[in-house]
Formats: sequence, structure tokens, C-alpha cells
Amino acid sequence: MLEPVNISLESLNIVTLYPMLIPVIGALLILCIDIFKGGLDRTLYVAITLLVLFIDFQTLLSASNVFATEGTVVGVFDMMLIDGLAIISQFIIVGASMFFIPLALSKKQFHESSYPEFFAMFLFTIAGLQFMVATDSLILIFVGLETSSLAVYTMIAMHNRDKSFEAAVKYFTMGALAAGFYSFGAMVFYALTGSVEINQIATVLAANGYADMGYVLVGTVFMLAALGFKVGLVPFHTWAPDVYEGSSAAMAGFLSIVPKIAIFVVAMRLFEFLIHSGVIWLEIVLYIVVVSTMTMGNIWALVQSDVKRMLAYSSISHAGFVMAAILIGTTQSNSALFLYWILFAFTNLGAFSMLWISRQKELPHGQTSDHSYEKFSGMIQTSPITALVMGLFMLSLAGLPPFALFWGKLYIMSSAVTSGYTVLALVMALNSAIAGYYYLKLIVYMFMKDPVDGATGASFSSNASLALKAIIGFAVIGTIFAIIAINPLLEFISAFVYNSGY
Amino acid sequence: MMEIGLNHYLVLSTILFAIGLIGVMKRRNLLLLFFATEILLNSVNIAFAAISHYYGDLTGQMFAFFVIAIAASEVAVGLGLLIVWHKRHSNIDLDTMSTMKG
Amino acid sequence: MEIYLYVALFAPLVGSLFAALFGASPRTKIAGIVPSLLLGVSFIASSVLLKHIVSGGDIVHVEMMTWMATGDLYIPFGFVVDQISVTMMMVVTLVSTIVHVYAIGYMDHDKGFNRFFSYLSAFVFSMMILVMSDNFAGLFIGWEGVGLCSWLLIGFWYHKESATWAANEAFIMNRIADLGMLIGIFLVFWNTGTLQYDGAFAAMQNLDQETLTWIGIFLFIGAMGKSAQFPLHTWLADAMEGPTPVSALIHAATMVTAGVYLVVRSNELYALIPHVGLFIASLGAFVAIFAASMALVNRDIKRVIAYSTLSQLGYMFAAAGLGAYWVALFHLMAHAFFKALLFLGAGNVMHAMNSELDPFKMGGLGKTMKVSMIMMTLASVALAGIFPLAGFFSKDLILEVAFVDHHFIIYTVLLLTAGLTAFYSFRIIALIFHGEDRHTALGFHPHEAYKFMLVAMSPLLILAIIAGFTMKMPYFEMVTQLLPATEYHVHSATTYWIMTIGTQLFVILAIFFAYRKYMSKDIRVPDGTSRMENNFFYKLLINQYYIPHFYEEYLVKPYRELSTIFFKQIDQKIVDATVDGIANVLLATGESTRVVQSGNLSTMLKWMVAGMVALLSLAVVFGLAVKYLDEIQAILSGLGV
Amino acid sequence: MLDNILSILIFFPALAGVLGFMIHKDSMRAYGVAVATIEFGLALWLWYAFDNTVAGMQFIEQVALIPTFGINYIIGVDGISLFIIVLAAFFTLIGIASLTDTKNVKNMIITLLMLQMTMVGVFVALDAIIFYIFWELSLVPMLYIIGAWGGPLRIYASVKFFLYTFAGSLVMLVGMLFMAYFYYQATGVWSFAILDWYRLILPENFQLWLFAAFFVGFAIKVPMFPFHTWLPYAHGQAPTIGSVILAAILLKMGTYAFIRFSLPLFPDAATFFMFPIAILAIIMIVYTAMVAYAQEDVKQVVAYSSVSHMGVIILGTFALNVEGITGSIFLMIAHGVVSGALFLLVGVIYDRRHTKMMSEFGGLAHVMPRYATIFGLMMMASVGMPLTINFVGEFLSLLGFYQQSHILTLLAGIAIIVGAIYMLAAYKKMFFGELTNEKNRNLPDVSKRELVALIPLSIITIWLGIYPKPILDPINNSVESIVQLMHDKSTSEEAKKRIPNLAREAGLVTSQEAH
Repeated sequence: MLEPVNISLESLNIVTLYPMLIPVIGALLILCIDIFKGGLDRTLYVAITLLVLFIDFQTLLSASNVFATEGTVVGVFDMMLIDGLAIISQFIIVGASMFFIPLALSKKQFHESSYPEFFAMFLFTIAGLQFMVATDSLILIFVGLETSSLAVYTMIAMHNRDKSFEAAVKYFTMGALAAGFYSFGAMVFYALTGSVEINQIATVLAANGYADMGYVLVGTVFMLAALGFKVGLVPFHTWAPDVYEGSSAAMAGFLSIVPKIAIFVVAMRLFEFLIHSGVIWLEIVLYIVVVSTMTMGNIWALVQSDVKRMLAYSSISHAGFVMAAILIGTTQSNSALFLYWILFAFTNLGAFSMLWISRQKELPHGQTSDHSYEKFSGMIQTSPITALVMGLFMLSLAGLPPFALFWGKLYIMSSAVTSGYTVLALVMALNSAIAGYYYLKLIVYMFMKDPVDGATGASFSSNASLALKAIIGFAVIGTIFAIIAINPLLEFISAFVYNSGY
Repeated sequence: MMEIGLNHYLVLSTILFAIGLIGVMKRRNLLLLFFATEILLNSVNIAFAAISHYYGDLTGQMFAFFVIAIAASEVAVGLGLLIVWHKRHSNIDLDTMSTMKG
Repeated sequence: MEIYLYVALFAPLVGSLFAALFGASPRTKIAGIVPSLLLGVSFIASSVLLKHIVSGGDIVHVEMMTWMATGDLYIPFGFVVDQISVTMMMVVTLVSTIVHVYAIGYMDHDKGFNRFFSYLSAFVFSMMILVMSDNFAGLFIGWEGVGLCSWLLIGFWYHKESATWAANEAFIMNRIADLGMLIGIFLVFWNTGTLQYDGAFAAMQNLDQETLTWIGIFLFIGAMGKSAQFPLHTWLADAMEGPTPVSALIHAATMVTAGVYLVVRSNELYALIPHVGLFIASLGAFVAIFAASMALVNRDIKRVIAYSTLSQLGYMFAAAGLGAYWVALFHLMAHAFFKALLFLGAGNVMHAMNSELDPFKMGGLGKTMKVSMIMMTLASVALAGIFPLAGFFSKDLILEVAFVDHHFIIYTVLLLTAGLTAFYSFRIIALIFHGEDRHTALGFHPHEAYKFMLVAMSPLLILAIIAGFTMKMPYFEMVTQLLPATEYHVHSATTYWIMTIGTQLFVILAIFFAYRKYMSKDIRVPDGTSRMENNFFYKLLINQYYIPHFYEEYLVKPYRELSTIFFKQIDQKIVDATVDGIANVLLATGESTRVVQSGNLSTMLKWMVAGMVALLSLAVVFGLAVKYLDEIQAILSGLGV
Repeated sequence: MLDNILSILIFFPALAGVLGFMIHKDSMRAYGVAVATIEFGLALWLWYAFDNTVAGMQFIEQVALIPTFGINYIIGVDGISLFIIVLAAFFTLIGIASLTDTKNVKNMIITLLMLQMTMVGVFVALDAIIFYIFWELSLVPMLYIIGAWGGPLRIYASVKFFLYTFAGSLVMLVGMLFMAYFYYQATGVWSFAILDWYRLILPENFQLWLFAAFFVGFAIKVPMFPFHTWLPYAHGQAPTIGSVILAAILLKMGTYAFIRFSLPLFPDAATFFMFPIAILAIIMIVYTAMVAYAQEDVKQVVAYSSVSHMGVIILGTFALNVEGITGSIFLMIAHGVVSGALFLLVGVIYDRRHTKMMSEFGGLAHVMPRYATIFGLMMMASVGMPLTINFVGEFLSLLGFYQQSHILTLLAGIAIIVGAIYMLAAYKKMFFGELTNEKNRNLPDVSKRELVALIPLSIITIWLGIYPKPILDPINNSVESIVQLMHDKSTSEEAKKRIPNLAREAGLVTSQEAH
């Protein structure tokens, strides 16, 4: 006779689930609305999404207060884990999404934004990502990962052009492979330790003193491959440029920011303990991967002829930059990671939005891609303000002080220096110099060449709407006046990261 | 007759996984490619089941279930994409989809 | 007294600026007259100072203002009027006043008239700074200033390629020497801690020989440049491209003697290092005969006089080197008078022959240009050192000095030079004024220069005649308050008389020889056919010992080529190419490796798997390594690693 | 009054530049001139309010930016930076005033004002990161000026200029981070404030590495051989105004940084690297002078000549004694004035003939006497004629270095010879000889607008050549304090020997000597 298992609701600690549940509910709500009355305008859905995200953000705020007072919270059979990393990364995820979703309100209506499902998907993605960061169970991470990924594949496809389908298929197939890698890796760890919770794994491995190192490494390799694919580390990056090119600028911007931070958190949780428990191999391999990602990403970006594709490679290189923080693995570097990513979010949001507003329905005459460099030549003469803003984002991406990204670079390099990775710091420095070239290339086109005949300023803002302008305004302010925000951000992040023991 | 131990399962799953990998690399036809990925995931499931039995806790099987679920949903999305592609190009040969490169 | 000092110093500057005001406007007499008057003022002021000094008044020393002051360095604009500088001031102001007046006539057809006077007065100002400054830095200001003005004046007719070329040559050669000078100044500062003459020389008394030697050498290198001593002499002859008054003032009377002035000024230093002194003397003697020999054959009046100037400078250095500073200074003064006169006379001739310089195209000018003839003849007599003209007292004194100090080689050289001097001076006199008329055939219609030009020259004439016997003693009295008062007297009277008379006879013989050779009716104009002209020595001399040629071939050309190589080969092909190379390598890598992104899905998948497998193999290797760590170590130790 | 004059000096032009967007095109030049005049007036006021007797920093302002990471907005001015700031304001003014008709002049003037902000910022920054910010920002306007108004190769030139300098300064940034980290280790607080760093005494091997890191950044900016090749392109392609500002101010950032950072922070390393750097400097001086002689383009001649002069500045800086450093700082200003003027002059003829090839000219003195005169004056200044501004600087620099090495100074002194050679040759080619080229037959002489720029420069050239005292004194005071600091900080025997101890000479003994 089994006596009933009774679990007190307190011990479940459902609160930890709220931040993820809210977007899910929101998504379902959107779907219901569509069922009851179809063909509603996108503005409605955008508004709803924004509201949902706003509430989500509120819950996160309260969660952060809880953390600040009581420290890490676990719940739902220890599945959920709300610690500093979880909270900061969710802030980034939700916050960034709030900036990205209004991009759907472009002047020209594009195919995806006419589907209510698109917004539902969007919210599902966010929910999935939130799950990923707010747990240390490999299962839940897997679920979150796949939820978000599947949603993302669909959203890309919804752009409904040949290229976007191609991108979706490519991304999907490789994603499936990555999922295989992930599950295999998880399996190995499970086999080794009989647990799928990262801290459990850590303790068990530590207990038997990494007896069978070989298998640990095998597991690590598969994990590295899976996560590396998602953040686009060389040689698992090959999807990135095609997907960025295939999907709409807004979507690409979203991809370059939001999902990656979740993966970084997972990687941090997983690799930190391995590195610190003296898996030198991982350190070496990460070193190689990081450096090659930074460098190759840059080198390939040098030779691109399409701005969006260039930005794809550049964000690969930036991912390498940030991965270095995980390799270094000190509190400073981990805080640097988040700082960097927040600033990167602002800048990339701006950059991609600029591409987005310059997007025409059909390809401009004599151009093979939506955002070829030629399209921007002589911009300063036809529409100076647009050119200046774009130039600003480019400079920020190149890490020119005092614009946003510089501070991120500064802090990461500093963390490298502080923990004795001098060569790494120099490599970063030189890479930023190389990167200077391709960001400059766009500036050269905009400021120093003459406009292609018949080009008018209108073409650069053909897709501009108030919402987009507002977003860009935000991005501009964020990029220029980052310097003021750095100090509070740094204090907040360091405190949270430190308190969650990373 | 010999005892079938955990390792046999693990070896089996590894072999299946390898087959899956090879399939993923070799297949030119999208549909078959998806099959290959299914093999990948299911090989892992075998291992999970075996290990969870070996340890005598259910986490592994739970994981396996999730994997199955996710595999299913992937198939859903994948086939969806595939159908659209086929509508537009009336083929599902992935050598045709290389407009973006460099 | 200060007021006179300032007047003497700044009057020329005012004059220069005044003339500069008319720089752009067409020729006006006023632009010439005012500077001349101001120079006259300056001359009077100098004379007042001279009187003050001679009448035993104490040295006038003023410090106008600070120039540079940093760290331990303190350099004021300080000026001193003592026996030495006042002598120079007299020479400079007198000669330059005369030359100015003369130039009013000489340049009156030149469209650069105003510009000319502004330059000329500017030169006088720099020269005054040079001689009046009380520290090495101030000296250097003047030093460079006169260099600049001489550049401007040599290249005055800047449309002439030869003129501008000569100007640059002069400037650059002087720069070479100035570097030595500069180093000398640095040495002085870091060893004595000051650049003021008095302080520095006082401190030098207790410096070690070596340092002093270096100081002496470097300062003298500076002197060599300005005074065109070998091997930096070529610029002086080329400098004759400038207008003749310029040659008279700068390249005979004043600037070129700056080097001598420097050595005399630093007599306290050179007194401490006699071996350097001896070197200077020997070089002087060498230059004396070296220049004289080149003057023998030259076919350009001004160049001949230039060489004679060079050779006279040699005399001065010989004297200074031997420690007879007052003698050197005395000869400097005397030489200034008769050499300026000579040049101005040559100027008249040029004027008459509208700028023809070849004496073989003249002859018999004496008939039309009596006054000029007399003046030039007397000047040459003085130059040759015939009693009782100036040259006798100054030049023969130097011979005596050499003799008395038992430097018989120097003595002999100088003696020979005296003979040569006499010969070439009268060679041109004869060719120009005597002998048959060769110019009318060539269509020249010579005429005597303006009256006032001749009047202007007359003071020089008088001085050239009387400077010797009237001034020698009072001058000696004066300067020896500052300079070592060594009397040079051959001990036995007989030797003295033999020497003196011998020298005189020798010189006179040379003169007669010159007259005989070049006054004869049937003089052959050298046309490259005669035996003498094909003679090796003649060629050697007419080509100035091939030294300019050597410089051109082995210094100028290589420098030009080396520069081009540096630019074309090294700077562009190596240094710059490396920079671009790095960038290009990166780009090329990108271009060549972008094919990785073939866009084909299955390749992408292969890449993922490949990457994974690579990591896996790494892992396996590492795992094994960890597993068999001990064995590996054993093997390695076995290998002795 | 006006305690935050420095901030005003920095941000007034920037603000004006932003407002400039709404000024109408035709009245833009007037606006620019007005703004620049006000800025120049403020700079002069700064000079007037500056206390010459104080050696240390004045007008210090401090605002917390990122206290957790020790980055704060600290600015101040001392004798070393004061005059470069004034010079920057001055050159912006005459640059705008003498701006000949350029296409979209509006952007040009706004860019110039932005550039001015960065220039002033670099020279007043007392926090390494603030310094770095302005240092990097200064690249952008110059990039635009060269790239948008330049010659045929403008894009290549500008990108090269940007990337080269950018790469160098990133290495420098790593050095700064290390410096801050060492300070953190020593004191437990992060700080990027230069004045804090001054108090830090590092072991020699650290100093060597850090010196090297900073050196890369500075040397490229100066630019020192062999990092100089971006300069000829930048100058060759840049419009007149660009070259003027670049030569007059931007290059000085490098040499200034040497004095502000390298010397006081790493005295031992400075001593250690003195001779290698001196040799580099000598190569710069002689080699580039010869290269300049090989040029056909007069602008290139001036460009290479400024590299050559920068060599003398470096040499003076690394004399490590008061005379040398003071001289080098003075020479920075002198070279700023003279080379700026020379570039303006080249611009004058370029506007008339649209070529800079000397072979096109010859005999210009016949048609443009005034031009020839001013050019001659500036040329003489550039070859270091006494009583012109350059001589004071060169004399002091060489004099200073002579204390360290005789033979090297002798070699460096060749500057005055080779300098004369290429300059006179160029002058001869352009101005002397018969007027051969018909196109030059009736060129107008310098116009009023051009004289507006050239006359003041000529006056300064002479005035400071005759009476450098008002500038030398403040410089001297600040330099003395720095040299003393270096002496006190230096640990190695060599450094103690090389760097004079002024305190002892003054009779009083600092705490270091006490024990």
C-alpha cells in the first residue's frame, strides 16, 4: 500500500516559476485571442507582448529583491534555481526582448508580423530561455533550449522568403544535431555520476577525484559542441552568417543577443566548476576555441560585402570575446561578461534596427543582398542624421571610447590582465584593432564615398516608423551615455555574481 | 550464454549514435537527414534507460521521455519546414539550398 | 656709454627694417641713403666707444634681457665692448658704411635695390651681434645671422641658377661647421656651467687637457666654416656670384674674418692648448699657399681676389695659432681695408665692362679709369706688403712671428706665399689696366664710376696706406690690455734687416715679373692651346685641385642617390610594405578561408562533426596522457628530457 | 572665477558643434570663427589665470564616473600642457578663419570643433582612461577630414591612419590596465588617476614591460621610425586644414604622452631604453631628412620634415634632464607653429595651382614676393635659425641630451645640416630661377584671408624666438618637479646617476636621500 505522498505547497516554492509562467500564459492568451477573433492588427499583439514582458520584468525585480535579502532560492523539487546569474540573465533576456518586439511595428508590414503565432512564439522563446538560466538540471536546460530553439526556427521561417526558409532549415537541422550532442553529453555525465544536476555532478566528481577523467572529457566535449553551436563558436559557427542573412534584421538582432546570454549562463554553470576543479584540458581547449573564434570571426568579417552578414561574423567574434570571460572564470570576468553583454545588447540593437529601418520590400536595383555596403555609400550627404547614428553604432562596436561597448571590452581585458592572461588580453586588443577595419569600412562608405546615382535619403529610412525611431533613440542614448550607467550596473552585477558564488 | 551488462547498452547506443552521425553527414535528402537525427536522439534514449535502470533511479528515464517529446516536436517543426520547401522548390535535396555562402 | 653701445648695435637693424618697408615697392634712392646714414651713426657711436676704451675707460658691459633660462642654463642677451670687440666694431661699421654708400651707386640700376640694402644692413646687424656678444650663444646668433644674410646676398640675383646654387652651397657648408661650433658650445656649457666668456674662460683654467682640446677643436671647426679654411673653402670662391659690394663687405672684410675673431676671442682657451694652436697655424699656412696657388691662373678678377682673401685668412690663422693674437687681429683690420678697396675697385671695373670678369678681355683700362687704377694698384701694393703700406706692417709681422717662434716651415711657406700674392695681384692689375687695349675689339665702352663712389672709397685708400705706421703702436697699446702682449723682435738686428729687406726684394721681384709677363704687347689670350695650359699643374690649379669636382662626385651625388634609395627602396618597399603586408595577409586569409562557408548544409554539418571529433580526439589523447602519466614521465626521463 | 574653466574649454566646442547642425550653411563660417575665437579667448584667459610659480597641476576638477573601477573624470593643467592647449585653440581658430572654399564647409567646421574638444581633452586629462577616451576620439574627426576632403588616395590614407594608431593605442590600453592592476595590488583600490600612479614605485622588470606597452601606442602617434609611414600618406592626402592640425597638435599628443606617462611612471625603464630610443630618434632625424630630400611633392617634404623634427623632440625628452625636457616641450610648440605655418603655405600655392609638385613651380619669387618672404621666414625657422622659435627648442633639446651622450648628440646634430639641405633645395626649386612655367606667370600673391593666418604665426615665430621666457618659465617649473619625481622614484643606480637630483643641488635633501 503506497501511502500518499504529500508535498506542502511552500516546499514547492512556486514563486520561482512565476517569471517563466508569465510569458507562457501571455503566449497562450495571444493564441486564444486569435482563435476568438482572427485578423487583428499586429499593434495589438505587440502591445500585449510588451505588457506581458513588463509584468515579467516586475516579477524579476521582486525576485532580485528576494535574492538580495535571502540569497539563492530553489524550488519545485530543486528543479528551479534562482540565483544571481539567473536573475541578471533574465533581466537581460526580458529587457532586450522588450526592445526588440516593437521592431515588428515597422512601416512596411512584413509577413511574420501578420501572424499572431509569431508573438506567441516570441514569448515561448523567452520562457524557454528563462527556464534555461533558472535551473541547474540538465533536463530542464535541454527542455528550455529546445523550446526556444524550435520557436526561433519557426519565427525565422515566418519571414517567408526563400532565404529565410533556407536559413530556417539549416538552423533547424544543425540544431537537431546539436540537440543530439547535448543529450549525449548529458547522458555521459549521468552515467558517470547518476545525476543530472550540475552541482550534484560537481560534488560526485569531486568526491571520486575525477577518477575516470577520460569520460568526463568526453561529456565535456559533447556539451562544449552543443553550447558552442548555440553561441556560434568556431567551428560550430557555420549557421550564424546564413541565418542572420536569411532572417529579418530585427530577428537577426534578437538572435545575436537574447538566446546567447542564456547559453553563456549555462556554460558558466557547467564549465566553471570543471575548470576550477583542475580540468586543464578544458582550459587549453577553451583557450584555443576562444582565440580562434575571436580571430577567425574577425577575419571572415573583413571580407564580407553585406553589412548584415558582416555583423553576423562580428557577433561571432564578440561571442568569442565573451567566452574568454568564462575561460578566465573569476568573479570580475563573470561580471564583465554580463556588463559586456548588456552594452553589446544596446549597441547591436541599434545597429540591427538601423539595418531594419533601411530595409526595402524588394531588393534595390543591382544589389544581391538587402544591406550591401554600396547601398550605404554617400549616406552623409543624403541623410546625415541616419549616417551619424549608424556611424555611432559602428564606432561603439569597434570599441571606441567612450561609447558603450568600450567599457565592456575594457572590463573584460582588465579581468584577463588581473588573472594573468596577459597574452589573451593582447590578443583581444589586437582583435579589436582588426575588427576596427570592417566597422570602419561601413563608415568609409557612408561618409567618404559619393552616393550611387539616384539614391535619396528616403531609401535609408524607408522602413522607419515612430516605434523604430524610438527604439533607435533608446539605443543611441544607451550607447553614448553608457559611461554614466557603468558604475551602478557594475555594482549590481558584481554583487549578484559574487553572491551566487561565481 | 553471457550476461548482458550496462556496457553493452552503452556500446550499442554509442554505435547507434555513430551511425546517426554518419547519416547526418552523408544524407543529401532532407527527410533522411531528419531520420538520422532521430537515430541520434533515440540512441541516447537507450543509454538513458539502461543507466537509470543501473542506478535504479528514474531521472534517466525522465530525461528519455523528454528527449522523445522533444524529438517529436522537432519532427513536427522539421516536417513543416520541409513541406514548405518542397512546395516552393518541389525538391528536398539540400544541395539546392546554398544561395547564401561566403 | 651704454647708449652708444645700443646705438652702434641697433642702428643697422633700424636701417634694415626701413629698407625692408620698401621691399615690395619700386627702387627708391631713399631706401639706400637712410641705411647708409644710420650706419654712419653706428660708426660714430663705435668711434666714441673706441675713444672711451683707448682713453683707458673701463669695458662697457650691458645685459639687455634674458634669452633662454631653464634648469642650470642661463643665457642673456649680453653685449660687451672691450678692446677686441671695439676693434671689430670699427672695422665692421667703417667698411660697411663705405660699402653702403658705394652700393648706392653700384646697384642703382638693379630692381632689387631696396631689398639689397635691407639685406646688407641686416648683415651688419648680425655681424655687430657676433662681435659684441658677451657669450657663446650670442656669438652663435650672429654667426647664423651672418650666414643667413650671406645666403640672401649671394643668391641676391635669384634668377641666376649659379647664384642660388652658390648661396645654398655656402649656407650648407657653413652649417657643417656650425654643427662643430654647436658641439663646442655644448662642451663649454657642460664643463664650465656657463656660456659667458668671462665665466667660461675662468673655469677653463682648471679643466683637464683632453676636454680643453676637444672644446678647442670643435670651436675651431666652427671657425673653419665661416673663414672658409680647407677643406670647407670652396664656397668662398663660388660666393663671388653675389654683387661686388657684398663680396667686398662680407667675403673680404668682415664675415669671413669671424673665424679669426672667434679664435682671438677664445685666446685664453687656445693659450692652454698650444698643440691645437700649432695645428691651426699649420692649417693657416697651408691654406695661405694653397689659395694663393689657385689665384695664380684664375681668369676671373673676383675669384682671384677671393683666393687672395682666403690666403690672407690663412695668414691670420697662422698668427693666431702661434699665439700672436693681436697680430692676427691687426692683420685682420689692415686686410679689411685694402681688400675691401680692391674689391670695390674690381666693382668699378665690372661696372665699366658691364659685368665682364675675364681680365684677358680688358687691358689698357688705365686710360679711362685712372682713379680706379690708382686705388687698385695701391691696394695691391698694400696687399703685397710693400713698405710703408698697411700690408707691410701686418703681414711681415706674421712672418716675423713664425720666424721668432722657430716655426721655420711655416715661415718659409708664408714667405713663398707673399711672393705669389704679389705676383697674382699685379697679374690682374697688369691685365686690367695696362698692356694693349683688348676690350674695344669686343665692343666694351668702359667709363669711370660715379664720383661719389670713388669718394666713398677714398677713406679705405687712405687707411690702406697709413693704417700700418700710424696705428700699429696705439693699437698694440690698446689690445694688449686684453690679449697676451708678446713683442716679436728678431734678436739680432742684422737678421732682422736681412729678413725684412729680403722679403721686400722678393716681393718686388715678383711684382716686376708679373708686369713683365702681362704688360707685354703680344700677350696671348689663353685659349687652351698653349703649352702652359696643357701643363698638368696649370690644369690642377685652374680646376682648383679638382676639389669641387670631388665634392660633387663623391659627396653631393651619393647623398642624392642615397636619399632616393632610402625613399624608394627602404621607406616604401620595406617599412611601409611591411605594414600593408600585415593587413593584406589578414585579408588574404579571409578571402582564402571564406570558402569554408560553402553554404551547403551538409558541409556545415560535416564541420560540426569534424570539430566535435577533433575535440574528442584531443580529449582521448589527454585522457590517456593522464591515465599513463607515470609511464610517460618514466619514458621522458629515460630519454633524458 | 571660472573654476571649471578646463571643462568649459573641453566641452564648449563640442556643444557649439552640436548646435552647429542648425546653423545655415552660408553663415557657418562666421559661426565657426566666432566659436573658435571665444574658445581661444578662454584659452588665453586660462594662460592669464595660470600661476607660473606653481609647478604642479592647477584648475583641477574631479567628478566620480566609475568609482568602483577607479575611473574618474579628473582634469588639470600644468606648465607642460598649458601652451599646447593654447596652441590647439589658436590653430583651430586660424584654421577655420583661413578655410578656403571647401565643399560642404558645414560638416568641416563641425568636425573641426569636435576635433578641438578631443585635442583639449587629451592635454588636460589626468585620468588614464579619460586620456585614452580623448586620445581615441581624436582619431574620428581626423579620419573624416582626411577621408572626406582628401586627395585621390584619401580613403587608403585615412583608414591607414586610423587603424595604425588604433592598434597601437589598444596595446597601450592593456598597459594602462596592468598599471591600474599593480596600483590595485599595492593599495587595494582601483585607480586610473595619473597623479596616483605617480606615487607608485614599480620594480624594474615590470617597468620595462609597461614602458614597452605604452611605447607602442605613443611611438605610432609621434610617429617614430619605423612606425612613421602612415604620416606621409595622411599629410599627402589630407586637406590643408587637416595637415595643419595634424602636424601642429595631434602629433604632439605622442610626445606629450611620453612626458606625462612614460618618464614619471617608469624612470628606470626610461633610463634603460634611453639609448635605443635615442638611436631610433637619430634614425628618424637623419633618415627622414634624407627621404624628405628625395621628395618631388613639397607637401611630402614638409611632412617628412616634421617626422625629422619630432625626432629631435624625442631626443630632448629622453635627455631626462630639465634642459632637454623643457627644450623638447618648447620644440613641440615651436614645431607646431612652424610646421603648421608651412602646411598653410603649401595650401596657399595648392589653392592656386592645384598641384604640389615642385617641378611645376620655380621662380615663384618673381610673382609672389610676399609669399616667398613668409615661406622663407618659416623655412629658416624650420632649419633652426637663431632668434626663431625653433632654435630655442632644438638648442635646448640637443644641449640636454649632450649630457647623456656626446657622440649621439653629434649624430643628432646632423639634423641642422640635412635639415638645411632639403629645405633649401625645396625652396630653390620653388622660388628661385627664372619663371619657366607659363601657368605661374600671373599668380596672385597671398590674399588677406591667408595673411590672417600667416601674419600672427610669423610674429609668434620671431617673438618667441627672441623672448621665449614667458613660455619657458612655466614649462621649466613643471619639468623640474617631474625630473625630481623621476629621480626620487628611480631605483636602479643607472637611473639615479642619469637623472639629476635637483633637490640636492638646491641644498635640501629629500626623504629618499635621508636614509
